[in-house]
Amino acid sequence: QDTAKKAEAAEGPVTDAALSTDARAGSRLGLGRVATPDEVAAWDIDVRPDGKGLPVGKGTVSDGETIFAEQCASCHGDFGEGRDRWPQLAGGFDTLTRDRPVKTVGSYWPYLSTVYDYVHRAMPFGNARSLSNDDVYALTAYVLYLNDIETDEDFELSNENFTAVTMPNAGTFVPDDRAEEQHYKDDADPCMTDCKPGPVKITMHAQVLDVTPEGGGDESGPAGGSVD
Amino acid sequence: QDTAKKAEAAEGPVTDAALSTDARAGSRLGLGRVATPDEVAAWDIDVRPDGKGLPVGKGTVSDGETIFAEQCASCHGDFGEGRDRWPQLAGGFDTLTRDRPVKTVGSYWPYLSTVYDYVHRAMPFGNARSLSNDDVYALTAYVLYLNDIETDEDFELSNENFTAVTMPNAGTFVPDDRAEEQHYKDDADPCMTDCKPGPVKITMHAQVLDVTPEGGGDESGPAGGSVD
Amino acid sequence: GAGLAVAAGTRTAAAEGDPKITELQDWNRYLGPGVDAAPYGLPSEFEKDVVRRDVPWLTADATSSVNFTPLHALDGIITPNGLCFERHHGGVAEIPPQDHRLMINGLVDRPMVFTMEDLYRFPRENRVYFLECAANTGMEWRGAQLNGCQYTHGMVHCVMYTGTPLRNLLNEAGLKSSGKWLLAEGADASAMTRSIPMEKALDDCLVAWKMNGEALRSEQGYPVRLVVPGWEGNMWVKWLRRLEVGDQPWEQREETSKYTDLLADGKARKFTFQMEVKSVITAPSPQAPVTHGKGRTVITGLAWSGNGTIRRVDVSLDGGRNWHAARIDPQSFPKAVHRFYYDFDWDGSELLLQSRAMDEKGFVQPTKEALRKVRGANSIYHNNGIQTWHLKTDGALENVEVS
Amino acid sequence: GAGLAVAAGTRTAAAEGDPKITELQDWNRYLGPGVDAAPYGLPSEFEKDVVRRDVPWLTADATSSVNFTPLHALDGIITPNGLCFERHHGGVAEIPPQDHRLMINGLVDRPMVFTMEDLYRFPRENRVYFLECAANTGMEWRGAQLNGCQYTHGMVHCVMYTGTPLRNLLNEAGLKSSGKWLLAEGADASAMTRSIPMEKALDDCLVAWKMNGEALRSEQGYPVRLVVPGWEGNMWVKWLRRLEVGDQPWEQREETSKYTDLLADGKARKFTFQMEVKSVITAPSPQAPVTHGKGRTVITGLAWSGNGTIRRVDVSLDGGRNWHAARIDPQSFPKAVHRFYYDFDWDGSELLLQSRAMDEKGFVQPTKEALRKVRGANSIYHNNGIQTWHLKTDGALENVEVS
Ligand code: HEC
Ligand code: HEC
Ligand SMILES: [Ca+2]
Ligand SMILES: [Ca+2]
Ligand SMILES: [Ca+2]
Ligand SMILES: [Ca+2]
Ligand SMILES: [Ca+2]
Ligand SMILES: [Ca+2]
Ligand SMILES: [Co+2]
Ligand SMILES: [Co+2]
Repeated sequence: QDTAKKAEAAEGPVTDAALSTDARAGSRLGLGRVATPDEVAAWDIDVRPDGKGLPVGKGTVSDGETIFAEQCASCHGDFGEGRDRWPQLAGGFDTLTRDRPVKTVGSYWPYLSTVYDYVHRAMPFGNARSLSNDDVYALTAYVLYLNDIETDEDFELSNENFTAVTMPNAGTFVPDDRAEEQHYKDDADPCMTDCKPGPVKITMHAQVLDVTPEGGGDESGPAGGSVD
Repeated sequence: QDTAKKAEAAEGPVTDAALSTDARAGSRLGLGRVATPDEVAAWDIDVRPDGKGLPVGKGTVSDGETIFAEQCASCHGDFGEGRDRWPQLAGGFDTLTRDRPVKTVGSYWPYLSTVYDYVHRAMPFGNARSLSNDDVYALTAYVLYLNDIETDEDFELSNENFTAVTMPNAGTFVPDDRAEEQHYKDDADPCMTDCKPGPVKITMHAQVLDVTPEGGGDESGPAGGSVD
Repeated sequence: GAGLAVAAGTRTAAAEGDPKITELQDWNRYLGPGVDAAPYGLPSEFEKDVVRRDVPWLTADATSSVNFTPLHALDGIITPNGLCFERHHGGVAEIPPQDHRLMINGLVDRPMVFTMEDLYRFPRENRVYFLECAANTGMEWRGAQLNGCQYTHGMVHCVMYTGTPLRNLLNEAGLKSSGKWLLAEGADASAMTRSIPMEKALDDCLVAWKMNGEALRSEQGYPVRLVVPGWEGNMWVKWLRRLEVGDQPWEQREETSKYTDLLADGKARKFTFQMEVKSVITAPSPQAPVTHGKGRTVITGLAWSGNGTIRRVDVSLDGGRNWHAARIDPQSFPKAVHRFYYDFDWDGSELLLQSRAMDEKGFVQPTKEALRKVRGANSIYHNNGIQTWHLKTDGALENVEVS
Repeated sequence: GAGLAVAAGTRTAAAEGDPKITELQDWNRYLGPGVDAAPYGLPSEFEKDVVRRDVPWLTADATSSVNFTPLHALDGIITPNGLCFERHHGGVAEIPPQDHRLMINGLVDRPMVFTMEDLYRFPRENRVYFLECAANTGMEWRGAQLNGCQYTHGMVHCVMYTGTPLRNLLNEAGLKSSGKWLLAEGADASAMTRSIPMEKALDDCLVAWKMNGEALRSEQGYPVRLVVPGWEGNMWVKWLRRLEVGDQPWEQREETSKYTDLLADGKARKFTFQMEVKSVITAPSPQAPVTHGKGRTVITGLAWSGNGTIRRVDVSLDGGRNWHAARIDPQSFPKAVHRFYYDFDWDGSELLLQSRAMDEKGFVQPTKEALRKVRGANSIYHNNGIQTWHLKTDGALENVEVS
């Protein structure tokens, strides 16, 4: 059998031709269709910190209080304190450096636009997109009020004055510099032998044993932590 | 960030160490345990053409006829002709070069040992390993009789005379020489352009259309072919 | 084939827009099932047609039969475990792993017995391999028969196996130098057996207990099967319970009555272990018609060879007169399927689609005519001929043979 | 942990032998189910414990929660689709593919709408990638918490995706040069959104509609999701319905309230997209005790990095005092998980098992202490610290922290 010879005679491998195109200058494939203005309007609901995306509308703190009591308080509590494990929306100031930080709209969120955007797209949980623009302005105003960022019940939030609101924790977010952490810089050639002075000791055991439901262990909750 | 430098400093890739051992000379890992003679005897049921593996035993054609009628004929037919699509065990002589070859123990099988081995390990279908050694000798003798290889109803097959039987189609099996086929030798640099003289014509359409059960097509059976 | 000709890229929506966009959809408003709903997940209900299918009239009974992988609906190179075709000769054995044993006997220093727990202690490898039944495409020897890629080519699948090299087990028993062949035996109701040359057994065979990360499926031999890379699927003995070392082959039923390839002159090839270079266009194909009309069209398919990797796949639109190099997706492995693509603009005319693979050793997939010329039409096994799909103007496709 | 000390290789059976061998078993005698029994196959009933599991008290409701992949029971690098962990914020959206649309708007020459049929006509790629939730191992920042690898590390999976490069879609709309960021939005009840730098979008992101060969599972975004290789799972927007091009990030809820990493001084890192080098021993581990007693033991685990491939994994048996190079299984890919093994003879004494990965850029997995030193214990996200399992003399294991 002349396999070797044949292999030689045959052409080289066909490389994975770069079929995909340069998105900034490529020629189009002619797939899909142009979206209509109504379609874009229906889905383009995002709101940015600079106010881009805010619809025309307005609502007061007291309007918001009414809606919140009806549609939000069952989960988030009358004062945004959070029932059971549903999210807490207010308070937690000065807890960010503590052992159990309480991250709320007031204590943590850097931008008000995120409140408008998120409540409008995802709340009330289980009946998303059911609120009018004015409802969302009112609820956003009320969440500011719950967090003492606005203290006047008659305060009216609108697309006009929206970007004038500054959030307490704005400006404390820093860029990703994990790659500069010292342990990464140190570890290019990690230790292999006798890396610790003496025998290693156990300093802590798992807090939640037998986490599997059928394990029959402690399922009441952990000492701390959260998945998000 | 000094990523490049670090990459340089780091050790090269750890190769996939050949952890597996040389089966002819390797050192043992010490796993598993030695099998007992009873265990080997219980499972070592295979029979080879040279008679290796045949147990002591015997059975006549007429013994076999009785068992076959009771335990085999419902599928394979009284004369090994095969009912419905169950396998045919006898006949088909001189069909191997025809359009629809009928491959049976008589027309095709090169070794009698395969009959003993297979019937013993797998038949009757649905109640395997229920036959005694003598039953299997008798059934094997009967299958020879159905194929006119033995013509005497009193013929007794046993471990003594087993290897003396020669099968009609013995010696027609040849080694695998597919790699030597001319089309493989020709095709080291296959044609890319104008490989056929004129426009290509359809010479045959699928015989069985809409084969999917819900297709509503012809499900009664194909023009030919088999999955094994 | 409900082909609908729409000029690509020029479609416009009514001015007010598509209601699927302008109207709020339920899934955008109401909550779906939670994370406790599906401990072991299943495909979407909208994919319920993507299943293994059998052809009842092919065999006397479903317990010794075959079903087929829906190749026309799949992509990439990994076959999901639930869609790996099944072939068994006594139904699916359902074996409690704690009751399973693997014995090695014959020409060894000491016969051995292993439990599954023992096997898990051997060094492991993970390897992606195709498994093709030697009878795949076997119905097509006499000409176009079954109208669907699932049926013509669906006895191939490709998964990642976890196991230990077979040689490691043989080493525990201590191979005698007279050992030239290995008999592998299953624990199912057919007690499936095949003879394997020792050279292959010591080369790249695995004794495997996982596929695609999880335990083998029962249909594929749970708790443990043999993996015989590049060789015909029947040898990959499932529910593996015994390995006997011998000095000659056993000439078992599956290597004499079956899995021998009858030639036109009445002779039959035996021990045709290796799977040859092969490819097929999986879509478009009879079960996957072109529904978008003319314009940009993706042809995709699979290519594989028991010799190792696929070096090249060509695609023809005109029944093999002219060929175009297809793009082979780079993430594949030796003796695994390779995914290929050929993107082109369909002008809406009738086409005869073919693919032709070449492997790393230079073997080129033959035409069916070339195969029949040397092998006749009675081989049943090892039909690796070039497949033709007839694409019609309405987008429907049919399995055909061509001049 | 029912560890049973049995001297390896010296076990003998009673003279008459093991009844599992000497007595005929039902599966060796009676037929099992046929090929029509399971059109879409499922794992053996003996594997019923290998499932995704959730921890009800972690969240208020199962519709905005997480379940975990049973890493301790898997091997190789492919996660079966049915076991890929789930994380969603409004339950699983169940969307008929014919009703799904993908829009591109913002800083493009023309806003576009694509149906699924349109997407299937783009050139395709198949790529194996890990997807890790940024909150994987997040419970462990304050010390050992959950007693099982499934819970501490089970928010990672690895499958082969089929889709088209995101840049191909953007090209159809025509990217304006002012476009620096991309907003990806889902069609589910949370209308999930994330901002993605354009450089990444044009690099290796895919718009994918298949996983492991078959359609995406609903839990993973059927009919179409974003694939953002090496970056945190939350960005891989599921049920993808819209891509907006902009000149700055959107500061959405999932990139401000969530997925920002609070440091000890009250500052928080934002846009921490990349997943760092990480590894974990998946077995033995608390849910996968050593049941065979002393002797030959297989340690196995996974390693991965958003930087690309894993160059090296070390294993320690003594809590990080001494390290041994593990064997990395060769069949893997950049930004996919890598499978490693370390085979050794266990003397039956207590051990502290650890693994430490190094990626192709030379980044080495840090200790938890090193991480806490710079990040504090409130980060929630991006805990890639070295995990310790305490192996006890009876073969049971526990999640511990060490000096
Ligand atoms: C049925 C329970 C429920 C109701 C009613 C509800 N929410 Fe929520 N809310 C949630 C849950 C659950 C989340 C977290 C969702 C997630 O991340 O998956 C949430 C999140 C939020 C957040 C973000 C919290 C954070 O820290 O990121 C805000 C703001 C919010 N809700 C406001 C509202 C408002 C305003 C309403 C009423 C219009 C409302 N919610 C009604 C359950 C509820
Ligand atoms: C219920 C149906 C049935 C019964 C009863 C049955 N068989 Fe079979 N037999 C089969 C089937 C089905 C096969 C093919 C099995 C396969 O390949 O999966 C077969 C195969 C065979 C073969 C091999 C045929 C070939 O061409 O390879 C022989 C020989 C055979 N049977 C002998 C017997 C004998 C002897 C008995 C009685 C002791 C018996 N059978 C009882 C169904 C049956
Ligand atoms: Ca916008
Ligand atoms: Ca034997
Ligand atoms: Ca649950
Ligand atoms: Ca050829
Ligand atoms: Ca059926
Ligand atoms: Ca480090
Ligand atoms: Co063969
Ligand atoms: Co992050």
